[in-house]
Amino acid sequence: MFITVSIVILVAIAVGLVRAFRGPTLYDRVLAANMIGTLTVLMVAVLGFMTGRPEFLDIALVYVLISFVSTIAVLRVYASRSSTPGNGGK
Amino acid sequence: MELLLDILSWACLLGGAIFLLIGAIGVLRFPDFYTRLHAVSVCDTLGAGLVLVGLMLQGGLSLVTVKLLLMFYFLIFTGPTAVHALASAALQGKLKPTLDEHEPE
Amino acid sequence: MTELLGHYNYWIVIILMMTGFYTVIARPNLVKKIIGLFIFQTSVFILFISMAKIEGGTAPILEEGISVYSNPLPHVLILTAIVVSLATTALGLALVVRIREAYGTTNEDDIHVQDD
Amino acid sequence: MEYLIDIVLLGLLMITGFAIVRMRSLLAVAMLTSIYSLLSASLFVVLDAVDVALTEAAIGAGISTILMLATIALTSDEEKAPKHTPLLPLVVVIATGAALIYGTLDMPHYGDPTAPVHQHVASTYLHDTPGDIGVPNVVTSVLASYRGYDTLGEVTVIFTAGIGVLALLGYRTRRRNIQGPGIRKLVVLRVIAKLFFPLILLFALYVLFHGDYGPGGGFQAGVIFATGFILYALAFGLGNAQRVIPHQLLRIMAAVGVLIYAAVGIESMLLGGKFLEYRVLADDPVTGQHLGIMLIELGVGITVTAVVLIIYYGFVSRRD
Repeated sequence: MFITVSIVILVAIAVGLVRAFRGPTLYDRVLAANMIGTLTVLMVAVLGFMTGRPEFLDIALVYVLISFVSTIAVLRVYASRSSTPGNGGK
Repeated sequence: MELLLDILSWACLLGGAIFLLIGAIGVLRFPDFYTRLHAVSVCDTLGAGLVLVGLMLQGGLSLVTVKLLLMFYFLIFTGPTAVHALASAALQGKLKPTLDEHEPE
Repeated sequence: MTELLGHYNYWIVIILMMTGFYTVIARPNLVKKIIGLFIFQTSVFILFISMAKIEGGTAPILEEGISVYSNPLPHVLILTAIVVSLATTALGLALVVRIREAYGTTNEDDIHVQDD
Repeated sequence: MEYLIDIVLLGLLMITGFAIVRMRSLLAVAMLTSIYSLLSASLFVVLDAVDVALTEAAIGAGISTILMLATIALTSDEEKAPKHTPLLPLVVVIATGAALIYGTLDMPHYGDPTAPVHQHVASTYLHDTPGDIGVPNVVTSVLASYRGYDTLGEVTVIFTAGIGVLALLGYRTRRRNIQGPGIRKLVVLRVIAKLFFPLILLFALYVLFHGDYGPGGGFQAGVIFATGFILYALAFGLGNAQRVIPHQLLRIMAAVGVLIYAAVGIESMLLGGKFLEYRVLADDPVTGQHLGIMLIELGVGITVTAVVLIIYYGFVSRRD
């Protein structure tokens, strides 16, 4: 059962990667990265149960925080770039 | 009782997996960024939530379940916040049409 | 088949390593070079951790009733290597920022033109 | 079953690597690097390296990506096409790769328990840790106790990197806050950041002091701590973050952490042991080991937090 769930998660990650490669805007890529972050969290949690050692959920918790902070960081950078004239987007 | 819990947890896990898949397909197939946001929200809340509830039922009353609850709490706040920040940043970006057609390739 | 699977990890690691190597030597953009270095470093981490894995083993955190653990020593080495990779990446990026301020570009070709 | 996940994850990593090389927009590349790092971190979980996975996620996907983004903000997003045809590099790369793949053919199979790597010290560490040190996490016991010298060197490297970035980028205190237009109206983000900031710090403390029993330790905790402050700086601006944790304090903290580590070593010498021989620190050897590991993890955590924040402040305060 855990196997089915983890295969589904892997498929979803692959689909998210396709979106991250295709874009077309940067926002799409950030969105895909955010989704992959969530999926990785779930996969780590499921993996813990699958290998019979679910006490390693700390890793998944760190992933949640990190993917959140890096999403915010990229938006912050992008916003400040596009506001400075001559330096921002094309 | 044991069996009931197992069945419940499998149902939750399976439901969560289906929602994750639906969300992923949506991210791939939807035509533009704002519609894709909806698909990701399905993943972030319903899919992740159901999977975590399924795991909690497996974990029983232990530290594992507390950590899963904490994860649930984090995800339920960070997911929508990130998507909201993304949507709002994109909206402000769209005011400049050049950003809209930003083709990184 | 086992021959194929037995070295699969190492081969992918080498492909990743070469991807990073190619980025470092063929791309003129300095930030891209650092990212190439990052890919290279990560592939080395995966190589070490793949070697540490023992079939049927589990994470090296001792617990009653488990007898086979994966090798903890490469984990320790790589843990510290990741921290060092942060140090090198940060220093490299700081240098890139200074180069950009001095030359107005992060493109290696343009820097060479200005130097000549 | 784990094989399948391993194979799929490595395949995804490879595709991501190729995409990183091919893409020209550096912001997109930075996003992909973050994904790449997350994927490799989950691969580490599959390969049983839980401590490494924690570190890679916090450092690779978190801090490194944030630093790359900060650099791209200071430089430019466009990557120009190379002037030369990449034929020579391609030949070099393919030749090196072929040689390396030829080399792997002699390597023991993946997962082989009789491989030479597993024959020497590793089994000793696994066998002796419960009696000598008494912590369940063997990675922590090797890192902090058996190979304590190495880790002292590691912390010094981090400290040096902090000094290096400080020397290269300098530092400017910022009185007023400059708000990007994308964030100014984001009340939601500020509320959430306020809600999460204490939780992240609490969780970092948990990772720091739970490192003996589960995945975690000083390096990871330090990075998570710093991530909390970075989230604060992202939501409320650098000026406000500097009011919370000023730069002078960080410079002191960076040095204090290394000093705590070295002081534990000297203390154990004064008590009649060797440098970093923790068992003399208390009456009972195992208690001494616990005390020593806890103290040096604390030192590592303090230094890593301070240095990561010094680096982050350096990059961000460079703008304008």
